Amino acid sequence: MKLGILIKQGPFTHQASDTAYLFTVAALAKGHEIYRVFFYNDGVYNSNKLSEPQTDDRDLVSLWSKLAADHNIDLVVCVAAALRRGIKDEILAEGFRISGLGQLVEAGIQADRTIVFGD
Amino acid sequence: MKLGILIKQGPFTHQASDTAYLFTVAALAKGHEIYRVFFYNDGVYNSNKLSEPQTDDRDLVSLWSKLAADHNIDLVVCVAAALRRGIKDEILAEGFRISGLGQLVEAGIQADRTIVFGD
Amino acid sequence: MEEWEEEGPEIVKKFLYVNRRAPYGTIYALECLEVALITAAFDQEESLIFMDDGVFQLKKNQDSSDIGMKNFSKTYRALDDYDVERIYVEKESLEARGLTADDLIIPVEVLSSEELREIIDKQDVVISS
Amino acid sequence: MEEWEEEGPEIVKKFLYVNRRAPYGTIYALECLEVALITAAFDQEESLIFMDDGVFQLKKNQDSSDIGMKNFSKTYRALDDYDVERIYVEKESLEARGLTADDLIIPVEVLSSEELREIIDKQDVVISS
Amino acid sequence: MSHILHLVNKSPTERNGFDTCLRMAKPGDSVLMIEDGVYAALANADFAKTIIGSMNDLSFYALGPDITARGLNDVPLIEDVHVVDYEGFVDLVTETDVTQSWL
Amino acid sequence: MSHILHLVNKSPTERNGFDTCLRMAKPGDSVLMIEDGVYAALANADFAKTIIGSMNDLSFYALGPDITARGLNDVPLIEDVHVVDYEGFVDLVTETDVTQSWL
Repeated sequence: MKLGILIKQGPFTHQASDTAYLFTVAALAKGHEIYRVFFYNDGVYNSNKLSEPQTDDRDLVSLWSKLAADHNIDLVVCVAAALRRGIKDEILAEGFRISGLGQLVEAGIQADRTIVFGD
Repeated sequence: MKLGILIKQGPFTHQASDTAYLFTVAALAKGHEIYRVFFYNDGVYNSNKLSEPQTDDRDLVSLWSKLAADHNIDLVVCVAAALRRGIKDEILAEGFRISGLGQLVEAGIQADRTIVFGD
Repeated sequence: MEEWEEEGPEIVKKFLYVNRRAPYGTIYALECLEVALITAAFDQEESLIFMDDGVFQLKKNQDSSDIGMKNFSKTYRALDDYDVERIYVEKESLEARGLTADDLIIPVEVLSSEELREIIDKQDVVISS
Repeated sequence: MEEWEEEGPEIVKKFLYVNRRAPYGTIYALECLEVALITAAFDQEESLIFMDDGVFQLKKNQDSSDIGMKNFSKTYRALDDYDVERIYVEKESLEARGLTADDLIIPVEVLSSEELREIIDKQDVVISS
Repeated sequence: MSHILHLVNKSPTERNGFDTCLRMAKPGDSVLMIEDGVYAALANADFAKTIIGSMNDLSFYALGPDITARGLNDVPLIEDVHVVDYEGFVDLVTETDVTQSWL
Repeated sequence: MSHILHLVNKSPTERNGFDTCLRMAKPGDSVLMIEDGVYAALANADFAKTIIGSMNDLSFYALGPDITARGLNDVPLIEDVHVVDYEGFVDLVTETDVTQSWL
């Protein structure tokens, strides 16, 4: 099945991105396709490559980047939400791209299920 | 009176930083001293100079920078909270400095009142 | 406004945006409205629900000049220009807050929880703000 | 650990940290514990209150390995090493959640709302997590 | 005994902060509603009876700019909830002994 | 009629999401507790009666890794709340028609 994922919170402060990540990994393991992961609201902070967690903590930015590389997943950061929060190409981690909100709607249209993770 | 301010949320997503800013302006207008504004949790995002709000919206990062310059206010961003969230010197706005959590405790000791703004 | 795929697909789905949060205290109301407006360009069957504190988003006479934030409440009127006409407000939520439809900035359909449940039951994509 | 002012002032204030949030769902529990530990280095009179969902922070037997997050619950034990001994849990909050002091990872003083109110009344600086 | 200023910034119908604040505040304390906390001042809302029930023990204030932003100027607010501006907020902080935010 | 999977990620004692979910879910729907939502599965908590009262109409699930993380394995959970792992979460999403998050 084709799944679309919406992430509305950044890493660390809320569990949303953690849960979405583990859900995505499990969906891939079960043979589903991830049509797109869309980062909105504070979710755009997941793409900040300057993020440097403590060594004994998970590194969600890198985990998303690696998952995108390994499984060719489309990670889209909303441009409007990103601009106001200061997420720009110069600090964008590998595997993420910045694009419009229409990409979220299009994912809703194309995916068989849309799952929302937030606060 | 000497006031210490703690801000626990970033700009835009929660009103905390807006309220803290207007409170600080009012306190200064009444002749009080702002001992320090400490940015913790997602509050560290207030110091991201890449933030670019829509032209008809307020620009909290710049507002804090300007307030600091005009009134010589100490804006301290917690290093631990900032590191994991990817706030580093290279994207730090004018007037902010990154330092340890002890600066929050010290503000609590030195200020006559500590006021917390968050979610 | 953002860019979007010009060559929209033929599929028409039922999109529902669920608004349960008050405006200004958090940005969710504003950013959800932005998605709702973009969605209108995709020729999908779009609905909005306002329930719990979400009904406060539509309160008329908002004036945010003294809190320095953008007043986006008039933008709800643009939904009509974009032919987004399925706008539902939960009766129980309004009543618990002492409000009526007359207090709202746009015309809406006020439905009971029971009726809203049937609206929710018809959707393909449900996005919470 | 962070750096802090070595030359601490002579003032001794009563610092209270109020924890009302569950762990893991949000980072507030963890980041508040970090402040509480730093505060211990300043020779202030420090207290911690756990109430509402904050009592869940102290639930023993936490094991976060399957959610990928850091298990910081054992760090509460460090409070004792730093001589932070005023740790209060609201009785009503525990009871409403079906828990008792035996379910908690560290020894605490369980107080009624009424008694907690008196603790709150004595503070100089109150920081909510 | 210290005079505490309790800050509540969340709507009483979304979160439990207001209820906990009222449980923990002691007679003589003050409560200032800010941000979404000002919805607790609506006279015709169900929650009003809870505020009114605490009126003998506590003094209630609400931040005017937050009321106006949310369009609550044309609906009845609870009598004896004193509306203050940001300067009034500062005065409440300095005239009480401690400020506690119910986040 | 579609089979909806309701996701609740907040504790029922902090926010109103759980109550609203139960008000809006229709008989036959499923509810999955994730993140802080799993606290609603505590058998000895006051909120348990609300869940148990909805058991005839709704199927309840809870995410095991979130239960274990929070140390809830050594306290009684409500019977008939089915514990699933992330793969079970995925199955619930694909086996129902629509997923709705009560944020």
